[in-house]
Amino acid sequence: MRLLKKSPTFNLGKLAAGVTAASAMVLALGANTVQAKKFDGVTVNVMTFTGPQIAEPLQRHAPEFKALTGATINIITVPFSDLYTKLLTDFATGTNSVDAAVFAPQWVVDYADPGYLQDISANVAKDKALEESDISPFFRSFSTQYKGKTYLLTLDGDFHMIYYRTDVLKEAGLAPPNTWDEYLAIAKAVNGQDMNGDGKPDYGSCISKKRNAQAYWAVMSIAGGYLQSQGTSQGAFFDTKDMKPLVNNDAFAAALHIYKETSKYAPADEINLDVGDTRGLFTAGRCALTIDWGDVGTLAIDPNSSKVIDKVGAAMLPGSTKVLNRDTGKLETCTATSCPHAVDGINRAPYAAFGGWSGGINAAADDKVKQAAYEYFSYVSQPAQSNKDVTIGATGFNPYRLSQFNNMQGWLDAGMSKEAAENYLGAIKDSLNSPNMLLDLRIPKNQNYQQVVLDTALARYLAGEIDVNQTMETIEEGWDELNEELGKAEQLELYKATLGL
Amino acid sequence: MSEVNQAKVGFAQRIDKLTPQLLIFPTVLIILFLAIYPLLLSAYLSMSRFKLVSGGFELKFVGIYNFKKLFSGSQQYHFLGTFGELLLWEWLIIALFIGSFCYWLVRYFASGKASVIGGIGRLITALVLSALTLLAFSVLNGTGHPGSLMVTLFYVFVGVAIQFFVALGLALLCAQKIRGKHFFRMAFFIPIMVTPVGIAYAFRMLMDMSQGPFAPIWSMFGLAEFSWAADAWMARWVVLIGDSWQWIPFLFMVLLAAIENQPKEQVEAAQLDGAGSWRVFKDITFPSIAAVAATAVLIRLIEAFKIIDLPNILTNGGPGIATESMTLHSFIAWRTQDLGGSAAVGYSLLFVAVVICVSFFNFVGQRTVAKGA
Amino acid sequence: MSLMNKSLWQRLSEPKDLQSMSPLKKIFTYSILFVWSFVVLFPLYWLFVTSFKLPIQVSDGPFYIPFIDFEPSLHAWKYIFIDLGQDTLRPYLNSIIIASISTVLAVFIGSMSAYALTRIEYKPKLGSIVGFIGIVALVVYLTVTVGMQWQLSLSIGVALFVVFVLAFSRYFTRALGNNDILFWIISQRIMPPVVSVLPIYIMFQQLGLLDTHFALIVTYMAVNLPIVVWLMRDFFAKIPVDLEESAMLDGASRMRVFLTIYLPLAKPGLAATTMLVLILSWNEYLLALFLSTADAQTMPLMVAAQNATRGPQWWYMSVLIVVMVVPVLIAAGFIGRLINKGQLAGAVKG
Amino acid sequence: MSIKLTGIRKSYGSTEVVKGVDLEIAEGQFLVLLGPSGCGKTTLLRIVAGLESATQGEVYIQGQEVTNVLPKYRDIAMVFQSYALYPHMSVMQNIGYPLLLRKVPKEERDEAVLKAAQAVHLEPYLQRYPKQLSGGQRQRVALARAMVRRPKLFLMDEPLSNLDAQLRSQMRAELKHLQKKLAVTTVYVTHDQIEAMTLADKVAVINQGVVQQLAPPREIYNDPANLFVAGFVGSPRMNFIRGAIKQGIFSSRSCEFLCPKMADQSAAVLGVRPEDISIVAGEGQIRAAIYSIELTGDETIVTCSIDDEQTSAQIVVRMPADFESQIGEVVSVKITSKRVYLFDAQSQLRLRADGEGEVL
Repeated sequence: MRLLKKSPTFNLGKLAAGVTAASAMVLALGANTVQAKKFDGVTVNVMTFTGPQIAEPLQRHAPEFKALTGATINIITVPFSDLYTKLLTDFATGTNSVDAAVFAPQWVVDYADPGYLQDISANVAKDKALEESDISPFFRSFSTQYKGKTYLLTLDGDFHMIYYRTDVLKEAGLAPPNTWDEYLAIAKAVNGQDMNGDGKPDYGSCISKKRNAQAYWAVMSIAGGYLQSQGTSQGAFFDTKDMKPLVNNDAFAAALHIYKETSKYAPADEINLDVGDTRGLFTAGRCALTIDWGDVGTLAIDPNSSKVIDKVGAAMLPGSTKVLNRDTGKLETCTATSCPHAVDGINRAPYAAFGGWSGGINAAADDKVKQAAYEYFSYVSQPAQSNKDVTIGATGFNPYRLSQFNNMQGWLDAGMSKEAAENYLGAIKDSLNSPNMLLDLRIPKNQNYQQVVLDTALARYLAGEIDVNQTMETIEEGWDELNEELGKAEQLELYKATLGL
Repeated sequence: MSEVNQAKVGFAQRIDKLTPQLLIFPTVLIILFLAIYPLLLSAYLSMSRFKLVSGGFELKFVGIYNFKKLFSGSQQYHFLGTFGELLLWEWLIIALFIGSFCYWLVRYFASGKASVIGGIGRLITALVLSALTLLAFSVLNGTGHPGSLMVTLFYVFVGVAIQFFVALGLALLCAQKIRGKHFFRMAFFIPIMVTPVGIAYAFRMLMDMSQGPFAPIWSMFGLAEFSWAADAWMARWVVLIGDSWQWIPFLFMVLLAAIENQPKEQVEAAQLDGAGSWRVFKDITFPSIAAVAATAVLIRLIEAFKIIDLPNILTNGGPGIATESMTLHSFIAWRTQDLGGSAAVGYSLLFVAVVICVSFFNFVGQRTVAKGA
Repeated sequence: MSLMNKSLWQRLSEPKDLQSMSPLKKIFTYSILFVWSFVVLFPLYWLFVTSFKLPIQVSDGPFYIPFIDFEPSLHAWKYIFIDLGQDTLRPYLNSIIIASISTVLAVFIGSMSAYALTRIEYKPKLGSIVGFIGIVALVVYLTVTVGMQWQLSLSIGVALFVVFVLAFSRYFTRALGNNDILFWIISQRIMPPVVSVLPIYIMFQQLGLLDTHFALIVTYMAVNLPIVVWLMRDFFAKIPVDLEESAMLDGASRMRVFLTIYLPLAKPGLAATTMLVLILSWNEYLLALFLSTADAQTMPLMVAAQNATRGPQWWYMSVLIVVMVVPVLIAAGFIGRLINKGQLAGAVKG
Repeated sequence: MSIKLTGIRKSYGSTEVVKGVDLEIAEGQFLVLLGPSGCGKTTLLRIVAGLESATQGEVYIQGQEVTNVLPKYRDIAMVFQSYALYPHMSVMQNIGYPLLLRKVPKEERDEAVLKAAQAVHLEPYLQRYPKQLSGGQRQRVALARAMVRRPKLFLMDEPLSNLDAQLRSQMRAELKHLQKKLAVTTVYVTHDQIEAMTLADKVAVINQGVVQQLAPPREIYNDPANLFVAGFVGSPRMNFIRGAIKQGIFSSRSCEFLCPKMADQSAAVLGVRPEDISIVAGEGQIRAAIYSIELTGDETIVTCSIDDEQTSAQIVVRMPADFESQIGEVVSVKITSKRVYLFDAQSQLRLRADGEGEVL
């Protein structure tokens, strides 16, 4: 803008700025009695995706935080699909217009490795108000740490569960599904019934299958039970021996088959539904089953949009009675050795898809700004704020603190019935406590593995362009190519690290 | 004239002499900085891999790797498409097409007016058209699936053709003596004012078979449980409808202005001579608006190659990759930091678009200009 | 010759006279026009009513007419204009500032070149062009890679170019013509924005101008210049050369001729071009997405942003799209008036 | 083909352009509609063609009412002022287009085109496009296109107005010749009174949407019905002097003229053509001062100022080529012919002596 400074209009602008500054000073003098605060004059630009979810609570807490500390929190929002690139471009080109951001913990590898993110291990250790021990261990470690250091603060707990319509299943005399075959059977049995009293037939199952959206998480939720049986550290994406993708075997084929089969009991345009659409359908009472994150639980009690208040049950992701033998690539029936964590012969691997929105701080920001940013995230995450936020559907925040699972009162205040709350929180607790939890992929360029290769192949599979075997070959080939490109050994090392090996 | 004045004149003259440069320099400079320089940088980008390194990023030169991937590597299905087995009759039609391109070339060289540049230009045009014909037949037949290249060409050619004819029809109707001309004119112009992102969302609402405004009609026809989004061709057509809705107004306005500007007496002379409406249109109106129409179509062609918002928002490129245009292809690669791949797709698009637009400009546009006026 | 005995078919299919339409044609014309009006207006109507719907009314299937089959609510309008307040007005204002300034600049600069390309013959030497590109590359290299201050490298570049032209230009003989320049300008429009957005981003980042109005204004201006040059050239070409010559004999400079004769005479064309460019910059999404973060964010970004993880917020989105159309409609109303006035016809026919 | 117009009126919005015109043209006649621009003559022609519909009144062709018949059924050819040539067609195609529309076979068509082209001397230009032709050539293409299909009626809208003077007189002769040869009824619109005089069998002088006089050219010239016709026809135009008639004498400040048979009139105009007056050495009726002298070659046009009620009124005198004088010289002008016209200044109508055609 230096070029423009000579122009008279710019001088006018300067004059105006001067006047504003002067009047601001007068105001400040008038308000002299107020004590100077820690972060007076500090402005923190926090980027996240456009609300109301996630952005809404962040915006709501900003004035409170300013009153407390004097720091101005400026929430900048961009569309979800552009957040990753936008942040990366900002960091990588040294623009650094963003001081802190709330994003997916999966991305931490891409951001932390080149040193864009601030290591906040020390802050967390000192921070009493945060009550870190109250945060569920999974969200404390997977969602925040990378290579042993803490880079993020958890604001939200996310993993996949299934939701079912208690009334519909009860009427049909069916129990919630334990295996994916049961899931299909239920979907088939209730499909075509009128589930919301509008006289129109509704659907057995609604799963977001839209391309470039959230489809690739759902397929891993199905595949998890077939792929991973030896506990969290076994991993379900690659063989930890040689980084061989686990996508071309009978287990994955079975998952693909089920994934496509659910479409038979789904809306015709399921292939074009993203998770927002399926949530809308489910809360409008049009689906009996769905796979989703914790959000559905709170959205279902929102009287503005929900027709299924107190008619929703949540459960851990179903599993399988057969699991993959990684040596042969074939499915084998569960035994005590092959499925040490199986219950009633059913192996489940609840999928920590996405992992929950977390806040990270730009390492290149000023120290004072970094400090303010940390304290802001801490403030939002503290039980006083968070325990209320997680019960509101519009926040997009899902429970991640032990106190949130154990203290029922907040949920009852939010309008859930006791039964529903127990069921909902129980499902979350069960998933979180599972020793066979399936971790999301968190190696460099995981976006390319999942959002590009896996997602595109799935979309083509659903569209009928390629069959099961071609799909699996395509994914394997694509992942192998990425491995080669990025260095197979390094990727394997990092993959093992995320699994705690 | 006094001395002072002469000095003034001298100065003014010098300024006046510089005016030609002053007039054109801003444009040239702006385009150099904001078009040529990015273009060169992108060229380098398309031949490199983007890598994040400590404190910044690094571009690793990889030569034509990114292009190879698109044309014969793991992204071939995505860019060119999946090839089907060609049947004999399909080969014959392809041969016919290629033969006619060759004939066109030969005729040019035999005409005696051939120049080196003209020859090279036509050769490139013929080669690209032949290659596209072959590609079109291999990916559009029963067993093949078109990639983003062919999908883009579908949007461009079919879309622009439909938009042109609808716009022409509307313009002809509106050029008559009708009541409420101003209303129709204004109304028909509105869609272009709506932001493409908004149009895409609006069409998502409208095309919803169960909640959209036409839902009762769909269910009347028993189509409530039918989804256009699950069918590749239906989805492409829906994207095309949205695109047409947005862009018909542009062609409509240009053609309407052209029709209203044509000399009235020519039409009257033809009417006196006994020409009916169709003859008047074919023999008088159309030739007189052909030059304007060619320019408008060329502008539209250029914009059509860049279609992104509609497929991105309506279907995210699905089902499969059925509705993915090249710009969307490039954009998706961009989003996952595959900058090299993204730039390679962009450059391929640039090449195809330039060849087609330049060919259109030289072989269709110029002809109408030469004949008209 | 039976002039008066028309058959029924003739009565229906032929007009009474040339100023009117035959009954059949009338029916055909008006029915098509009304059908198309519906096609054009219905999506907008739907957006409009959706902006007054509650989420539950949207998801419960189609409701058409407020008060009759659903109770309209102002909740979405309230959210956009009161709850978001400043966050809506800022992008709105940004859009207005960026679109209008960049349009005016693009139209003015583009018309200048269009006029020059119709009336002045240029013969740029191939050698000068190559030299110029080399110097531009050098400036960019010095700024981006070596990290020199851009003001400094730019002045070095300008100095070098002047020296270069003065010293060597007479040795170059191969020259291009106006049509080459024109086509070169137009061809810049073919480039898809995804290809150029990263380099542009880096450039503005180096200049420290990211997320400013300036960056978007300059970019939109550059993107739209080719269209302006192209369209305006046609309009200028239609203005008789006599007018220019007579003004020049009266003592007007070229610049003055351009400003006082060509621009006013080409008003209809200028209006149409302005309209188109205004619409293009008003609605642009991709470049805005990358070049702005918060301060310079424009409306299309805001519309796109209403697609949240909970699904598109149709009601908010509808409000935004509707309020986004309004300024353009108003502008079109004003500008549209100019388009119909055939001032040129008057000048030519006397 | 004969044409009859009865009570034709035409309005555009609230402005009435044609105000009740009755006209009749006999078969084979050449009718010229003469009038200043904007008088409604072109509109009248377009109504005959069917390009415009009359607001009121009827059009008859060959005795049949065609008021609401489309132009294509009227079998009319028209030559437009702008020629309305099709720019994308060659001369050959332009001329042949009406035949093409009538689905005339190609050989026959080509033959007819060639014949028409020959008639207007266009054979060498058949392959050219209109923009490669000169104004006169274009005009001839338009003419050829009009006559190629041998219509029963020719309509021409100022076809010669875009040509230079020499070409115009040449084309005039050709037109007249062609029209007589083809014997096609022709309606011709012009504001040029020389064209009207030379071409017409009958002239209809039109002003402000009303036919002022319909008569053969000679009669229009010699016996104008009113002030407008008198002034419009003739070049240089008729001289008018304002005054009053009292007891058989027309008198104004600069002029006295005896008209014994005329009734008294308080405001009258005396009109006399330039060739009917002369500057004389002796006594004349008009006193005037010489204002300008123009030598045209075979004669001298002298403009003189007279002291009239209107300030700076002028009269024009035609004098032999050898006339010499000085600007400013006061001379007397004498009326040398019996062709002197008197008009009522109010109604503008011709004043005639009771029972007689002549003034004197």
